[in-house]
Amino acid sequence: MKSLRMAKRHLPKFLESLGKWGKVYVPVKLGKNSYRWEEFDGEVDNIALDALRTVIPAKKFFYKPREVMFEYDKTNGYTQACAECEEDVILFGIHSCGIHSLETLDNIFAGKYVDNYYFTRRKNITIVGTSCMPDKHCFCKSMGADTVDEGYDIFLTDLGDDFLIGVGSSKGDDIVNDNPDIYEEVDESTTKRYLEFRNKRDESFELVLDTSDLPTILDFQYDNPLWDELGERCLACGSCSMVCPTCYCYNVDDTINLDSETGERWREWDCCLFRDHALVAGGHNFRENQGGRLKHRYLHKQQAYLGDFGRTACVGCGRCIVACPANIDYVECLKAMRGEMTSA
Amino acid sequence: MANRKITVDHLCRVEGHGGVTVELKDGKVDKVQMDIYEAMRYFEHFLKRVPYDQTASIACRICAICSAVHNIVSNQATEDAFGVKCSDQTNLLRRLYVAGGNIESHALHVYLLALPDLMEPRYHSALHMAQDLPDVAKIALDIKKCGNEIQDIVGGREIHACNTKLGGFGRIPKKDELKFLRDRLEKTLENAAATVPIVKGLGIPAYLKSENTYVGLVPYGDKFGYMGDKIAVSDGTVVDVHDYLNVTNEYVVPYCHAKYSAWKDKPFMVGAIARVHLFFDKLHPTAKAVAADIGYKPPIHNSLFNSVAQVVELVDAIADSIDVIDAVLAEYDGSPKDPVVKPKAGKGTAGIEAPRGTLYHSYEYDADGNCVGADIITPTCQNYGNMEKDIREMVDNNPGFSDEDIHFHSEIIVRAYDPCISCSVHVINLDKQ
Amino acid sequence: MAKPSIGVYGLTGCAGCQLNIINCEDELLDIAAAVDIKSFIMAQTGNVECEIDIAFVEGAVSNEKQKKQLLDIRERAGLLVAIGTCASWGGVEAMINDVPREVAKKDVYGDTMKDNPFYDCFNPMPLKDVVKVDFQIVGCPIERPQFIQAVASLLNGNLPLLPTYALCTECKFKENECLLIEQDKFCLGPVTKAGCGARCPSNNIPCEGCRGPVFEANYASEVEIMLEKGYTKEYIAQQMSTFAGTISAEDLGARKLVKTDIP
Amino acid sequence: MLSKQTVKLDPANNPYKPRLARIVSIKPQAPDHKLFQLRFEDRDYAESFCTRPGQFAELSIIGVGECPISISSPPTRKGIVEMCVRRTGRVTNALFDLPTNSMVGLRGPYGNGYPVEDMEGNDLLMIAGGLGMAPLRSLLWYALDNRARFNRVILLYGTRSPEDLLFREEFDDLITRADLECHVTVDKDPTGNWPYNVGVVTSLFDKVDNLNPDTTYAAICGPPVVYKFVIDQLLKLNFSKGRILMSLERMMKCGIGKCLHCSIGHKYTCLDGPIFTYWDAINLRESI
Ligand SMILES: Cc1cc2nc3c(=O)[nH]c(=O)nc-3n(C[C@H](O)[C@H](O)[C@H](O)COP(=O)(O)OP(=O)(O)OC[C@H]3O[C@@H](n4cnc5c(N)ncnc54)[C@H](O)[C@@H]3O)c2cc1C
Ligand code: SF4
Ligand code: SF4
Ligand code: SF4
Repeated sequence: MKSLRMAKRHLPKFLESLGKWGKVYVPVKLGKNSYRWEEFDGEVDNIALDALRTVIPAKKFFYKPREVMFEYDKTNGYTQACAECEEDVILFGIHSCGIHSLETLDNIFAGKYVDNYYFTRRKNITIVGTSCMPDKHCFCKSMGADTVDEGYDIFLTDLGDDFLIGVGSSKGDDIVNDNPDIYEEVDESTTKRYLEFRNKRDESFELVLDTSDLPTILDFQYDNPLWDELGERCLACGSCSMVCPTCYCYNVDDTINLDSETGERWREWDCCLFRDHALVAGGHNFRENQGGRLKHRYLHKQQAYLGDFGRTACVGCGRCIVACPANIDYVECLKAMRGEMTSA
Repeated sequence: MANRKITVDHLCRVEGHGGVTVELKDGKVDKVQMDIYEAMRYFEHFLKRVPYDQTASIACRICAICSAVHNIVSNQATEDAFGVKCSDQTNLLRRLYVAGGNIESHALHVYLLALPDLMEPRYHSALHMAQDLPDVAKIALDIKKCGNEIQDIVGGREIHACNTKLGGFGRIPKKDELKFLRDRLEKTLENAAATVPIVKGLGIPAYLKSENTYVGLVPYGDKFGYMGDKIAVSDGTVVDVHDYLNVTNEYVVPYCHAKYSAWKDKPFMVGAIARVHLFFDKLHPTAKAVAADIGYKPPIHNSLFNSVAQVVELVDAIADSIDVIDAVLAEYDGSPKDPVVKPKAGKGTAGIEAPRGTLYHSYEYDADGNCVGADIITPTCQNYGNMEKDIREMVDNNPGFSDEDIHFHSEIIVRAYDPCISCSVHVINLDKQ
Repeated sequence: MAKPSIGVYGLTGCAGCQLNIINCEDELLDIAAAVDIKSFIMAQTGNVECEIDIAFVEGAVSNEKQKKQLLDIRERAGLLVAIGTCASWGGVEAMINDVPREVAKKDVYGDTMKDNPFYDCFNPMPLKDVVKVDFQIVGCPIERPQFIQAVASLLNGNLPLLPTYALCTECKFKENECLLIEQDKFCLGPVTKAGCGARCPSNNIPCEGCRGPVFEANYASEVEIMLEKGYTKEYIAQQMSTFAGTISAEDLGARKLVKTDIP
Repeated sequence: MLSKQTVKLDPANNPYKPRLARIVSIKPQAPDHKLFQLRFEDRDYAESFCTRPGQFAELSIIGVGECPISISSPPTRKGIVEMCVRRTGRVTNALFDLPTNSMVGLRGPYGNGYPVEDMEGNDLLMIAGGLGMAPLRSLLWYALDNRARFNRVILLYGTRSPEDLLFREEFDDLITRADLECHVTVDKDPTGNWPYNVGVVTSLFDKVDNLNPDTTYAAICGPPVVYKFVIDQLLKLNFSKGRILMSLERMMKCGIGKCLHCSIGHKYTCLDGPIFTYWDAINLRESI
C-alpha cells in the first residue's frame, strides 16, 4: 500500500482538493461535548479534529434515519425514489471503528438481495479516515476494530507535525495525484514516529472486554436475572440503537397524500428495544418484557451476528454507553455475564 | 312595542366559546350581556406551584392565538422580578417573534374571520369565500403563513414557542434562516399591498359614532411597536406599567366567566384601533402610506374599523420585521452569552401589546423561585365593556333592525374586536382588591 | 362518492390544535375541497350538527355541558379523533387535579360566585374517560404534518400511523447533544411520545413532555435518573404533571407503565 | 470504496419494489377470511414466478402498506398466486375493502419453503389448525399434483367451528379422495349438522393407523397451542425432531433479511424460515 507524508499546514489545501470529488463532510462540535458530521464550510478551524464519536455514526450517510423508498400512485404502482443516493460525498474524519462498522453493515445489505439504496451510496461515498486516541469508553481493541488495513480511500494518521497518508484505493490515489505538491515521501523518522504513536495509542485503552467464548457464556447466562434488572431500568428510549454504528433494523410505513392517489413508502430506523418490535397482529408479542428485548439486542450483537458473519456486530465505539440516560453499560453488562465483578 | 330578546348562542369565527344576549324593552335596549361560557382552567393554580423556569411555557397555553405575546410578556415579568437584563439581540429577536405572531393573528382575523362578513355577498367562512375568490384566499393564507414561519424559526414552533427562555433564546436562528425570512417578508409586503383595494372596498357600517377611550402601551423608542413600560390613555394620562391595576380596575359580573375593566367608570378599548389612534406618528413609513391609500386617518371612533387598523399594523409589522432582521444580521451573534438568571423573592410585572390589545402579566416568587402568586389581565377582558357599549349603540341607532339584523350585527361588532375568549377567562387575581 | 363529512370541536383548551388546522396554510384549501366541513365553529358560521364521518375534538372535558356535547358528538360521528394533549391526556388544565375545583374557584373569583351554577365544573378529563376514542393525535399543539397525514389516511380509509417511540429517538435523528446526559438537564424525552421532531432539544431546551407519554413509559426509571441528578421529588412531580395529568410526589415511580389501547 | 463483499448493483432490480398484480377473484372463506387470486400484470413474469410450497410473499395495498402472506397455491399451478387472508389490521382491512380487479403490489417469493426434495419418497403428514391451512395448502396440492413422488399423504385439519373451515369447497372432494387420508375436525359444533369429527386436532391422530416415524415427515402449521400439543403427540410416536416441520410467524417488514424484525436468535424467519424443524426451534429460544 502506498504511504506518504503531509505536513499539517497543508490540511486546508488537502480539504480543498477533496471538494473536487464531492461534498465534503467533516466533524464539528456542538453543545458542550458532542460532535456531528456537517458539510464543510471552508473553515478548517471549525473542524473538530479531536472528535472521537459523533452523536450519530457514519451509517447516516449510507442509510438515512428516515428515507423515501418509493413514490407510488394507485395506477402505476411504485417508483424507486433516491435521487440523492447518487450524490458524491467525501466523509472526512471517520475512525477505524467506523470503517469496521461499514463492513458489518455491508454484510447485511449485501447477500442474495442487495439493498440498492445502501450500496448506491456506498459506491458514491469516499472515505477519508483519521486516527484517534481512545478515551475511557472506547473498547474497539477488544472488538478487533482498533486498526484498519482496508476499507478506506485515504487514511490520515496523526504523527505530530505530519499526517501519515495511507492510500487505500485507486480513487484515493487519484486524490493524492491531483495535488502532488503537498505530499512527501515517508522518511527515516516516519517509522519511529508511527510506532511511537501506535504504542501510545495501544496503551491508552482503559476499557477491555474479554470476548473469548462469549457466545457460549451468553447461552449459559440466558436466564440470568440481571437481564430483567436492566430491563427495569431501560426506558426503551432507543438512543443506544440510534447511535450504534452497526444497528440496522428498520421499519417501513406508507404515507398517502390528500388526493388519496399518491404517496410515499418510507423506511425509518427502528430499535429492538421498542415494545412493538416483535408485536404481531392480534396483539401477541414475542418479546413481552423489556429485559428480553435488551437481551435480544446484546445477543444479536455478540452471538447471532457473529454466527452468521464471523465477527461481532459491535465495533467498540462506546456510543451506546455514553448515550444511555439510564446508565446501562454494554461492557459492564457483558462483563457481569462472564462473572467478572462489576457494578452493572 | 313588545319586549324582545336576541341571543347569539355561539359566536363563530372567534377563538373560544361565548355568546351575546340583547334584551329590548319597549324598543329601547334594556340589557346587553356577553355570555362567556368558555370553561375555566384556573391558571393561578398551575402557575402558583410551578418553578420560575416553567411559568412562560405554561402561561402561553392560556391561548393559542396570543401564545407568542403571553410567552414573551411572561418571561419579561419574571425577568422584572429577578432583575434580569437582556441583550440587544434578544430584544430584537423578541420584537421579531412578536411581530410574527401579530402578522399571523391579524392576517387570520382580517382576511379569514372578519372579511367574509363584510364582503358582498357574505360568506360562511374564508373557505367558502375561497371557492369564489381563490386568489384572495391564497394571498391571505400566504401572509398568515409568513407570520407562522417567523414564529416557527424564531420561537421554535408556530404555536407555543419552545425556543424562548428567561433571558433570551435557546437557539439563535441561523443567518440563512433569517435571510429566508427576510425574503419571505419582502414577498409578504407585496401580498399585503395587494389586499388594499379589497380593504378599501369593504362596506363597514357607520352606526357607531360615540367616542371611544383608547388605551395602549407607549412603544419604546421612536418606532411603532408592541413593547413598552408606560401605559397611555387617550385622555392624555400616562401610567407606569407596574401600576396597571389603576388602569384596568377589574370587576366580576355574574353572567360571564371573564372579568370586566373600566377607566374612570367608563368602558375603554384596547387593540389595533387604539394603538394606531395613539401612536399613528410612529408607524413605519410604508404603513403610513398604506393608511393614506386606504384613507385611514385617526381619530376614528367606529370600533368596526379595528379590522382596518389591523391591516395598517400588519403592514407596519412586516416592514418593521425586515428592518429588525437587518439589525440582527448587522451584529449577529450565533452563540450569545445569556444573562445569568438567579431567582430571588419578589414581584415582577410586564405589559405587552397583544394583537388584540394590552396584556399584563405579574408574578410573585418566593426565594427558591417558585411562583406564589400571579395576575394576568388580557385585552379581551378589557374590551368586554366597550363591546357591550357598542352593541347598545348599534341597537339604539337602528330602530328598524329586525331580530336577525341585531343578531348579525352583534356578531360582527364582537368579531371586529377580534376577541380571544379563551384568554379572557383565564384571568388571575393575586391581590384581591 | 359523497365527500366525507367532518366536524371540528373544541372543549376546554387553548384552541391551539384547532388553530393549527387553520395554520395548514398550504393544504387548507385541499382539505376543504376533499371533505365537507359540517361544523367548525372557530372557522365558519352556518354550522350544522348532524351525522358526520369524522369528528376531531380538541380539549379536555371539564363540565357537564361539555360532557353532554361530547356524548352527542360520539353519537353522531363515525370516528372520533382526539386532537391534542388536552383531549388525549388532560393537558395543562389537569395539572391541578389534586386540588378540588371549589378551592380553585374561590381563589380566582372570590366568594361571589360560590353558588352560581354557571361556574360549576369538575376536574378536566381526557376524552377517553368519557367516550370511546378511535385515534389520538397528540401534541400541544398538534403538529401540522401529523394532522395532514392523519386526514389523508382517514380519507383513504385507514387509521393513520404515527410514531409510537420515545422522543429520544427523534432527538437522535436530529443529532442533538443530549441535554439530560451532557448538561444534566431535566428532560422528559425518554418517556414522551415522539412526533414533533424533537423541537425543544433541537433548540437546547429540554423536552417538557407536552406530547404525553409513550405506550409504555418507564416513569420509575426516569424518576430514579432525575433523583440521582439532584432534582427534588416535588420538582420531578411538577414536571411530570404538567401535561399528562397530575402525579403527586408520593406516587412518583409507582406509575411505571402508562398504558392506553388507543393508537 | 466498495466493500469486500461482491455486490452486484442492479438499479433496475430493486428487491423492495413490489410488482403490480391484479386481484382476479375473491372467494369468501370463513368469517373474516377470504381467498384472493392474484395475477401479475406482467404476463411473462406471472408465468415465470416460481415458488416452493410454504413460501410467502409481501403483499402491498397501494397507499396503505405491506405485509407478509403465505402463498396458498402450489407451484404446480402457474400464472395465479392464491392467498388466504385473515382480516386483522391496517393492511388486511384495506385488502378486504378492495373489489375484484383492483391493483395490488406483490414481491417474492420469499422464505425457504418445505424441503420437498427430502420429503419425496416419504410419507407426508400435514397437521393444520385454523389459518395454518393457508401455507399447508400449497404443500398439499404440490403432493397431490405430484402424487407418485410420495407414499402416504395424510392431512389432519382442525378449526374452531364448522363455519371457520377454510377451502370448504375443496374439502368435500378431498375427504373422498382415495389417494389422500384427509380428516377434519371442529372444536365445537353449535350447528349439530357437522358430519365429521368433533374435538381438538390431536384427536384426529386416532384416525390414522400405522404411522411410521422413520419414513414420515410431519408438517405442522397453526396457532401456538397447536404446536404444543401436536409436537407432544409426535414425540410420543417417536418422531425425530428433524422430521417435524413447523412454520413460524413473526413480524416482518422487508421479507429479505434486512429489517431484523423477524430474527429469532441467529435465524431470520424470512430467510432461514418460515419453515423450521423442531430441532431448529428448540435451539431458537423464544421461537414459539
Ligand atoms: C411468513 C408469514 C406468513 C403469513 N401468512 C399469512 C397468511 O397466509 N394469511 C394471513 O392472513 N396472514 C398471514 N400472516 C400474518 C400476516 O402477515 C399479518 O396478519 C399481517 O401482517 C397483519 O397486518 P395488518 O396490517 O393487517 O395488521 P396490523 O396489526 O395493523 O399490523 C401492523 C403492522 O405490523 C406488521 N405485522 C403485524 N402482524 C404481523 C405478523 N403476524 N407477521 C408479520 N408482520 C406483522 C405488519 O407488517 C403491519 O404493517 C403471515 C405472516 C408471516 C410472517
Ligand atoms: S454496541 Fe455500543 S459500543 Fe458496540 S458498536 Fe454499537 S454503539 Fe458502539
Ligand atoms: S439507551 Fe439505555 S434506556 Fe435507552 S433504549 Fe438503550 S438501553 Fe434502554
Ligand atoms: S436531550 Fe432529551 S430527548 Fe434528546 S436524547 Fe437526551 S434525554 Fe432524549
